[in-house]
Amino acid sequence: EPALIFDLGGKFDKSFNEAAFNGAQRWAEETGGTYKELEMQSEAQREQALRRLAETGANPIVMTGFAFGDVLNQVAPDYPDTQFAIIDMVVEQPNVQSIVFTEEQGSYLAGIMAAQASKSGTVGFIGGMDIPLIHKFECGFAQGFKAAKPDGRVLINYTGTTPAAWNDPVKGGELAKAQISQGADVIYAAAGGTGIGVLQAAADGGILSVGVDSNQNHLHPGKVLTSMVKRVDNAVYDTFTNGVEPGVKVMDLKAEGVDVAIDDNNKPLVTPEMQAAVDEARAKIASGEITVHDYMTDNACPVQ
Amino acid sequence: MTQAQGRLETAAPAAIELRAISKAFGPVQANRDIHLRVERGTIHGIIGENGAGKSTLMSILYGFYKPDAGEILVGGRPLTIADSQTAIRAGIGMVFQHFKLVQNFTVLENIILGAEDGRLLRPSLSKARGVLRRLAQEYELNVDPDEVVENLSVGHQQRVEILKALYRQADILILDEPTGVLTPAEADHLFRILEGLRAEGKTIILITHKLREIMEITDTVSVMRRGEMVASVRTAETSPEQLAELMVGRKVLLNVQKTPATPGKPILEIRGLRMADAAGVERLRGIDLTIRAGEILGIAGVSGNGQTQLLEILGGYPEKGSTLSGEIRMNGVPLPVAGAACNAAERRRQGLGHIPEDRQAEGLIMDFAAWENVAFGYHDAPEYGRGPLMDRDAIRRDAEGKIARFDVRPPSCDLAARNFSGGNQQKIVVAREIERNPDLLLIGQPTRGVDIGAIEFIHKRIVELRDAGKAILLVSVELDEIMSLSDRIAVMFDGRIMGERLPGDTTTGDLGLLMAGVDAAPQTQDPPSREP
Amino acid sequence: MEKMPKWADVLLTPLISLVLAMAISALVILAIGESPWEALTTMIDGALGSSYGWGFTLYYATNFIFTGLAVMVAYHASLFNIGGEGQAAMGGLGVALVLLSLPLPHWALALPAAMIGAALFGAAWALIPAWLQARRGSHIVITTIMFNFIAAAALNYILVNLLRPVGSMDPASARFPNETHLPKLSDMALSLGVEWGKNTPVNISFFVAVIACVLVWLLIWRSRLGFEIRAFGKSEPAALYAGINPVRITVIAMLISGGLAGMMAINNVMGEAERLVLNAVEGAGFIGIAVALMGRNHPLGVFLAALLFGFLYQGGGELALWTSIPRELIIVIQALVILFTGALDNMVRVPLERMFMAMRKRGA
Amino acid sequence: MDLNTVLQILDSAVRLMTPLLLACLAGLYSERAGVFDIGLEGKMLMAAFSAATVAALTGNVWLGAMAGLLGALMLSAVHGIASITFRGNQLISGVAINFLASGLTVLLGQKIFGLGGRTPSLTPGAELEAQVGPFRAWLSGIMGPDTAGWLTTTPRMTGITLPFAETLGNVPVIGPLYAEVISGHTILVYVAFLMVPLTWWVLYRTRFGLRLRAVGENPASVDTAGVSVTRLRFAAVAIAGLLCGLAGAYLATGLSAGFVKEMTAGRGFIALAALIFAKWRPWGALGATFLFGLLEAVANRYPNLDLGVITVPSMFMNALPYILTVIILAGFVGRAIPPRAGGEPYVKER
Ligand SMILES: Nc1ncnc2c1ncn2[C@@H]1O[C@H](COP(=O)(O)OP(=O)(O)OP(=O)(O)O)[C@@H](O)[C@H]1O
Ligand SMILES: Nc1ncnc2c1ncn2[C@@H]1O[C@H](COP(=O)(O)OP(=O)(O)OP(=O)(O)O)[C@@H](O)[C@H]1O
Ligand SMILES: [Mg+2]
Ligand SMILES: [Mg+2]
Repeated sequence: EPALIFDLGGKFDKSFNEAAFNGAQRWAEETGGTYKELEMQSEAQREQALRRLAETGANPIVMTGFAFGDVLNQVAPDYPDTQFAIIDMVVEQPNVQSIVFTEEQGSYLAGIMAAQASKSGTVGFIGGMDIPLIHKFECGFAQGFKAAKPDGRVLINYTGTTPAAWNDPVKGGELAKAQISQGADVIYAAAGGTGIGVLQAAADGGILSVGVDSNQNHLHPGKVLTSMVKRVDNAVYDTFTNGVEPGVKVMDLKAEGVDVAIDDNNKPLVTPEMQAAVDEARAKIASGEITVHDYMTDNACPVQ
Repeated sequence: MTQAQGRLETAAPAAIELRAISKAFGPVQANRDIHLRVERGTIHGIIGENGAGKSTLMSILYGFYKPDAGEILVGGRPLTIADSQTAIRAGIGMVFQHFKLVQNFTVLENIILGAEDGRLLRPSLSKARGVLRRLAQEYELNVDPDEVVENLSVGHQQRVEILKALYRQADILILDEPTGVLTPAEADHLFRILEGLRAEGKTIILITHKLREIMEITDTVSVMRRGEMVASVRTAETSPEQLAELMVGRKVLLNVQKTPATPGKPILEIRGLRMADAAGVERLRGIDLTIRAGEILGIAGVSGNGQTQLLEILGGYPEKGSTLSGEIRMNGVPLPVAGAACNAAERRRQGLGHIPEDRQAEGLIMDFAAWENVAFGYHDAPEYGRGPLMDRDAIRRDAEGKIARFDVRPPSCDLAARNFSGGNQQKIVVAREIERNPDLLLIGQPTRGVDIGAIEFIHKRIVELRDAGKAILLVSVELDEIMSLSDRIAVMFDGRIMGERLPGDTTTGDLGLLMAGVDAAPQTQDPPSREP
Repeated sequence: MEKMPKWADVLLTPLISLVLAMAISALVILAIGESPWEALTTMIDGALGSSYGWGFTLYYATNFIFTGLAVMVAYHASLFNIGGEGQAAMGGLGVALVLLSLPLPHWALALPAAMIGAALFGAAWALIPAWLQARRGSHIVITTIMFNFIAAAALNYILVNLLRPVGSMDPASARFPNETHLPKLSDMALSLGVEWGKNTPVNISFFVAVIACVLVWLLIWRSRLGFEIRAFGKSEPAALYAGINPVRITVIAMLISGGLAGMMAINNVMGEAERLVLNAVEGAGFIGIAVALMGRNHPLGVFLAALLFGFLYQGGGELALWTSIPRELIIVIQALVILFTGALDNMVRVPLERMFMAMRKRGA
Repeated sequence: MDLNTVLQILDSAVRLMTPLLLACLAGLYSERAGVFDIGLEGKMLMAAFSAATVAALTGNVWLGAMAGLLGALMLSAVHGIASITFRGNQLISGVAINFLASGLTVLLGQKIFGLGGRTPSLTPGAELEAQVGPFRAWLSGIMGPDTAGWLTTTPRMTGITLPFAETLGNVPVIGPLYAEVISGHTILVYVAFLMVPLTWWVLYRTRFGLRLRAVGENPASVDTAGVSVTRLRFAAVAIAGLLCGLAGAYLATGLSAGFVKEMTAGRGFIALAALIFAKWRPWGALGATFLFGLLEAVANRYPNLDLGVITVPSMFMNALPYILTVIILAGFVGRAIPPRAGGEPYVKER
């Protein structure tokens, strides 16, 4: 029986925990199987949860979030017969599969689309808590945008420095309004619950927004340009179905790990040129013609 | 009840009649089966030791407390006084021992509070202004209606309280110890007003400790002791001695026995001490005083004329934010008047003892056990512990001795200070400070809230300390206490020493004038005599 | 003279309050359509049913002992320290800096060094609110709350920009050297030949916390300084009269308080995570308030209340892990416990006092 | 910085200050009556949740707002019972209320919507329709589909364009100021601003205000004047609840469209600091909350303040309101004297 552990944000975080949950649900519905799931309550529980699941015989065990990396490194050797998969972090153990996403690539595509959709030449990025992971999204987005509009401008805001930064839609909305007033006409939100306020303010303000992690296009049909989806659901689904292959699994554009979502809700917004630009960039990234810089490698972003 | 009460009964319904009133606060039985009858158009005095239950009884009448049992008749009709609103409607007004004024409201706002005429203030205020002007003329109760209460003197605050009652058209006026805070002249003025009110047919209940006042103004008087009403008599048919005996339950020596003082070298010298409080108001305006070994210097004065500040400065803890200047020497050594070096603990090490004016707020930690309070202020003393730790056994042994020698009742080390009666609380403080054998003892209001028996005892110990060659500074608002205990008397008024007198050479009238800021004998005033 | 016996005051009242809080909690559980009985058994089983559960319960309790003692010491000086959260977070920074910068060869050396670092940083974070309260009269409740926010921001900055190893996504410091890892209670039990609490985070800090209880007891009830703190807390005018300097006592009490809160970091940061992560305190600073109040501001009470909250935390965690009850239920239970034992204390106490008075009257 | 930027920042400041102002005035009533209230945060959160929940279930924001008031009022009642009736510690009661709100909102939200404590977004769409549908159907049965439809299609508050905003817009300075900053907010913003003079008037011009201030300074004076201290304090605590209710409703249904867990994000504490800064006065509250709103608006607009020599990092800018609060409290605006009886339960008999 497989198991899934969610990080502290909880499985309804409208973000990657929820995506993981959706993947597990899909697997359960399709196969009729059952799986165990756990939500973290505190830092100290990480190890507890891992061990408890391993001891009850769950296999494979999938966990979401970089915060598990450290603990998994300690726990995995104790259960050589159990297979683990960790999302968003690299853990080098023989029985661990590390699944990482190239958020910068997806964000790059979102940047391209934003550049096409923007009339003012100014777009915005709103991040949640000011941590490196979110800078990765920011940097990819900026690269894509600048590639299409080299003299355009990206406005950047972070909501805060406490966990409250993930749950402050009021502040998110206000930041979006501030960016709108500075001319931004597409805003990319990578801010958890705060992002709901950003998308709302963008819709109210008559501009476009870009959702994150899950497909959020439906939240404001016709007003969300696209969503940078991170197919955590696919990763979970695959792992549940096929088991764990130890090593690092990079869920990049090529592997359809990240992408920009295009569906009925945003079809009318996606012009043929935009579609063409995205397709071209996607192909070039896949072929290696374009490399999107990953902020995490050197804590710096080539464009600003 | 008593024969005396029987004689008081007349045909007309009494203004107030209390029947079998009882009231307990937790384990304390404050009032027990009280009967009282007050005739219309009379002034009725109530006396009794502190804690006898006078204020409680009156607060019940005013609806502030609810009685546990008993019945109240107003104008002959039974009335359940559930709250003060009922009492006010029944024409009862009360001036509390501790005023119930809002300090940062104006006089006018305080007067209308709770007696407004409508939802909006403006009409009430203008109406009250008119009524106030009329009352002020009628009763000579002048106060500025727009002054903020905290800027008024205590006497004026009391006027506001009386005006509050009159504004509510009180027919029955209760005054709880009104003269404790007044100069003799102010007290006389108050009595004239009360007489005027009586002439109009109003009924007045007057609580006081001062037998002289009872004899002077009341028509009838009741005596309370330990929560019970022990007698009600016509004033004309009794005497101060009889009343005192009724109060305490035994014969009392009203005078202190002491030999003449033999002053030695100066212990405390104060020169040009000035102090302005945090708000910049000058509280002390140049104090010069000398106290010698083996003498008691009494400082008389209405409270609020700088005595508190003087004691605090000498005690080493001047008011926060105040500015000080001048010179203080103890045993010839100059003491810092301000700054970090000016510290009560340091003063104690230099041989100062201090019985503070307010034992409950300053002298004791009410929640600490008796033994802890015995160490309070001296908790750094080497005999009370080793290094940073305290030696409980040593302290308790010491405390047990003090409690025994000072006859503190109950003689329990572990009882919290809060659970001792006022007199016994004071004995703990006095024992702690006197037994340290200080060179200089500051005493503020040593017998406030203390029963007559304990007063005798405390006075005796103070005189003994003097006879042991120590210097004593005694501050008291009780002129009788000052007169009988002091070897020399200084009168404070408005932050100054108005004059010095020897107890044998002066009268209460003379002192009263000084206390009011009038110097009847200018020859001794300037410069203030420094030599005894 | 006392209204009721001491045991009734210190034991019966909180116990009844606790039962009331639990009863209301049961109603809440019913309201969300779950079974209170099942919830209770899951909690008890998960927290106390095995040495494993105990290992976690004691681990959480260790955190709460430190923060509870911190609130308690300040409370005796009549200061309401709501800043335990920020002080504990800063204590974590102190631990991390010490362990990452000093080459400490053995945990026996690392522990005292880390304790000093933790206490110093925690105390420093309490110093400014204390000083502002003493000198400027700025309300310590507000300033300590603000300092919680500021600590979070500062820590975020430091972790992300200064302490994070390059290339790591995780806003966390590097791992502390292996030599500095604290012995776990399970290891200690194993060396005695007993298998106890395998893989639980409870570590030697628990004993440090117990010692801290004793030391705080000595401080408050047996030392001259404690005498001054208590006297000042009961009555500031009296303290002035006795020559106790209010500024000094306020600052000292808050330094001790902040130091104790900071010391929590030896448990969660050094003992459990073995590195400094973002938001490592996880609300233990606030729980400390409840712990101190429930413990009647006595170290023994704090110890017992910390156990209770450790139980609630671990039991509640198990509840959320294995049932469909959301973890927020624990927060509600905590709120109710605080409400009933802290704020609605008189609701239970007054009738009890009446009862005892009536009994005494009848007996007399 | 051109005029337009200034106006936009001011506009943002007005929105951001509104919940602070309402909460601050709530605290003002309560504390002026002698009841300290650090539970403003919790009450706001509860109100935000109740408002968003009912708005999401009925599609009617005004019903939502009423529910918000009720939610906050319930917690006020808890505070009143604990600190007035049972004379408990007001700070502890406040702490408990904050915990209670933070737990209950998610617990109930999860129970009702199953969205992890979030309510559905209050914008017309499938998510909302799923909730409102049954209610509308039920309502149609009672009052017909037209009325029901009309009643259930205002899930959130919309801005009000004040009269002449368009025509005046061309007048220099004043025009844009009126059109951009003053006009176009939701009704609760105007309510909040009107509460300031109203509060002043109630406090200083009415009998109720006189008694309220008196009970916070010296409850015994009120008691001996024959007015019930308990009733007055309960009234004050209730008014505080109502104002917190408005603040919460504004957060969830005016400023954003729906509830997200912990969405008050510390605003109750900032309001409390503003109250002290305001020295417990209504006009001061306006000034203090405007300052905080302005600070946040500026930090939003200039996330990395470039001062030429150094660039202030965003983390610092985000913490700025808290740092400033401490600096303000440190007495650079003079010592604030709280109501004298504040924090003390009124005890007649020991
Ligand atoms: N609010 C109260 N709570 C508890 N006990 C009280 C309260 N008020 C008075 N007592 C107690 O009741 C008793 C009677 O007090 P009361 O104030 O009536 O005495 P009193 O005769 O007015 O004394 P004083 O001369 O000091 O004014 C005292 O033992 C006192 O400690
Ligand atoms: N404007 C108001 N807002 C909220 N509550 C109020 C308001 N005015 C009065 N109250 C509440 O209603 C209670 C009754 O007030 P009101 O002023 O009507 O008293 P009343 O019945 O006229 O009594 P009194 O005879 O003392 O004047 C007050 O104590 C207060 O608690
Ligand atoms: Mg009295
Ligand atoms: Mg009326």
